[in-house]
Amino acid sequence: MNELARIVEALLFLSPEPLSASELADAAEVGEGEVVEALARLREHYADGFRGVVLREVAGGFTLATDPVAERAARRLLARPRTPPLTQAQAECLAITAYLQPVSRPEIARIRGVASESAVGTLLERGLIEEAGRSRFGAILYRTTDLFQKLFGLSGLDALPDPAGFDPSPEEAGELRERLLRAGEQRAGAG
Amino acid sequence: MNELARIVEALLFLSPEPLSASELADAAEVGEGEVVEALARLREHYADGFRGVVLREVAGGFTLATDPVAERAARRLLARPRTPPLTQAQAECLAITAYLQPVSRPEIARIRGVASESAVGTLLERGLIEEAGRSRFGAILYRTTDLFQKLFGLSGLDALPDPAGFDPSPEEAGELRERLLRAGEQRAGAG
Amino acid sequence: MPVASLDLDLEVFQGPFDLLLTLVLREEVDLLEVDLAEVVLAYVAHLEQTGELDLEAATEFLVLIAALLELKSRLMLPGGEGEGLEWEPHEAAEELLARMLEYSRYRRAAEFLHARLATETGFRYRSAPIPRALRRVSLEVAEQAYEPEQLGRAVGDLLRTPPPLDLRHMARPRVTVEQRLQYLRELLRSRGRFAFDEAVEGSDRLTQAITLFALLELYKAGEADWEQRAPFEPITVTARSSEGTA
Repeated sequence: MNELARIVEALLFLSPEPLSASELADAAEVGEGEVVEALARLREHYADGFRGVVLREVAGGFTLATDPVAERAARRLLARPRTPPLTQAQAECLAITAYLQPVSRPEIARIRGVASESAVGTLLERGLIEEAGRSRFGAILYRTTDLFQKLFGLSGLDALPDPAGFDPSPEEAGELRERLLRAGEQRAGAG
Repeated sequence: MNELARIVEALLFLSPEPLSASELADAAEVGEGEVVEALARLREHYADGFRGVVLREVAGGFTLATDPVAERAARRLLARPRTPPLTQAQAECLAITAYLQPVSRPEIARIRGVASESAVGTLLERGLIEEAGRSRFGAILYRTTDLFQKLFGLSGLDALPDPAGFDPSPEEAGELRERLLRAGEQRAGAG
Repeated sequence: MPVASLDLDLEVFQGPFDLLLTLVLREEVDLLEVDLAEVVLAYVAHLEQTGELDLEAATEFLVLIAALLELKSRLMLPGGEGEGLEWEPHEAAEELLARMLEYSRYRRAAEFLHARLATETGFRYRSAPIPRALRRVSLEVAEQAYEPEQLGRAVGDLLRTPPPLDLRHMARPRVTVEQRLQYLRELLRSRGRFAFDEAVEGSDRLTQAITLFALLELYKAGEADWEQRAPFEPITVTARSSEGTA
C-alpha cells in the first residue's frame, strides 16, 4: 500500500459519510486520477471474503463497512439490530418516492389508493426520505436521502432496477382483466 | 485471515471505545485464548507503517485508529465544517467568557439564567475556549484561546467591541461583571 | 376471507364484491347508483364479525374502494378535470385497470426493496465520533469565520434586565359563585323572570361564566328553570313557582 492509499484508507475510516473521489482528492491534495488508482489498490486489500471490513460504493461515494460475517457478533456487542424492517406500507411509499422523486404525498396516495401519512411520516423520521421543496400546487415534495442509498447498498439512484421490470407482463395484465370479467359472468350465470 | 480474526476486526472497526479481549470473546462466543490468537493475526495485518489504520493496545483494550500519515488530509477533510454558525447559547457563553475571562461555569450559568453545560462543552471541543485554572471555590475557570481570536479576526482581547455600544441601559453605572450577574439573577427569577 | 367474496346487500346490487366490480367494469351496474358508503360499512361489519384483520385483504379492499370512489367522483363531476375531459364509463373502467396495474408496479418494487434491505442488514457502518483532535480547526489554517459584533450584541442583550412578569391577565376572579347566586336569587324574587343577557350585562367573561355556573346551581337546587329555543338564542330564566317562596 503506498502513502496515498494509506491516507485514503484513513479518511474512509474517519468519515461518518461516504466520500467521493473528488472529496478524497481535495483532502489529500492530489489529482482525482491518483485517488482512483489508490482506491483500486485498497479494493485489492479489502477483497470480499477475506477481511472483516469491506470497501463499498454507496450513496455516490466510498465507505468502509463490516462484512456480514460479523453480523451476529456485532449484534451481541452493540445489543441492537441495525435497521428495523419496513412495513408493507412504508416499503411501498419508499419505492414510489425512490422511482418518482420528487413526489408529493397526494401523488403517493393516488398511486397506492390510500392516504399514506403515517408511513410517509415514519420514513421521514427514520431519515430515509426528506423534503425537497414544493410542487406548483403547494404540496410538499419528497425525495430519498443518502441514508436510504447507504442502507439499501445503492451506489446511486441509477443503481435501482428498471421499474418496468416490475410490471405485470401483457399476458398477466390481460389475465387480470379476463379473470374479473369471467368471475362476474359465472356469478351472473349462477345467480 | 480466519473467520474469527475477521470478526474481531469488524468489532474493533465498529466500536468507538477500546474493547478488551474478554469483551471480544463474549461477542464472538469463543474463548479468550482464541481471541488473543486472532488479535495476533490481526496485528500482522496492521503492522505499523503499512496501513492507514493501525491496531493499538491502550488502557482499556484494543482499538483501531488512523495512522499519523493521514493527519494533514484528515484535517483538511473534516476541519472545514468545524466552524458552523454559533447558536444563541454558544454566542452568549462565548461573549461572557471573552469579556469577563477568566470566568467559571457557575458564573456563566448565573448570568444567562440557565445551565450552560452543553454550550460550554461545544465551545471547549471546538477549541474556542480553554481551561484556565480554578477559582478560589474550586470551580474550573475558562478563557478564550488564540484560535478564538483568529476565528473572530481579533488582533487581541482589547479589540473586542465596546459593550457600551450594544448596551441598552447605559444609565446604569457599575462594573460589567456585576451588572451582568444582577441581570442574570433577575432572569433566573423570572424564569 | 378474500375481499372478492365480501357479501353485499345494496339497493342496486346483491352479491359478492368482485361481482359488483365486474359489473361496474362491464357497465352493467351504474356506478353512480352504487352507495359506496354501504360497501365500506359492509366491510367494517365483516371485520367486526370475524374479529380479525387480514392486512393483505384490507389493503386490497382499500385500493379497490378508493379507485371506485375516484371513478365515481369523476362521473359525478364531468369536465372537472378542466380540459373538457369527459369520462365515458368504459374509459373509467380502463382507468381503474390502469390504476391497478400501476399500483402493482410499486407493490413489486416494494418487495424488491424489502429483499434488498434484508441482504444489506449484514453490512454495518461505523458511527464513531471524529477523534477529539480533529473536532477543531487547527490554528495555522484558521481564517476569520465570525463577526466580533456578535459577541458585543450577546453581552448587550445579557445586560438587559428583563421586565417584571406581567400577571395582570392572571387576575383572580373578582366574583364568587356565592355572590352570583345571591344576585340571581334577588332577580328571581323581584322579577320572577328575566333574560340571562340582562343578568350579565356589562360584566367580563369570567363573571359571565361564574353567573352561568350559579344558574346551573339554582337549576340543580330546583329554584329556577331556564329555556333557550336554539343555540345562541337568548336564555330566559324563570322562578319555579313551588319553590319560589322558599
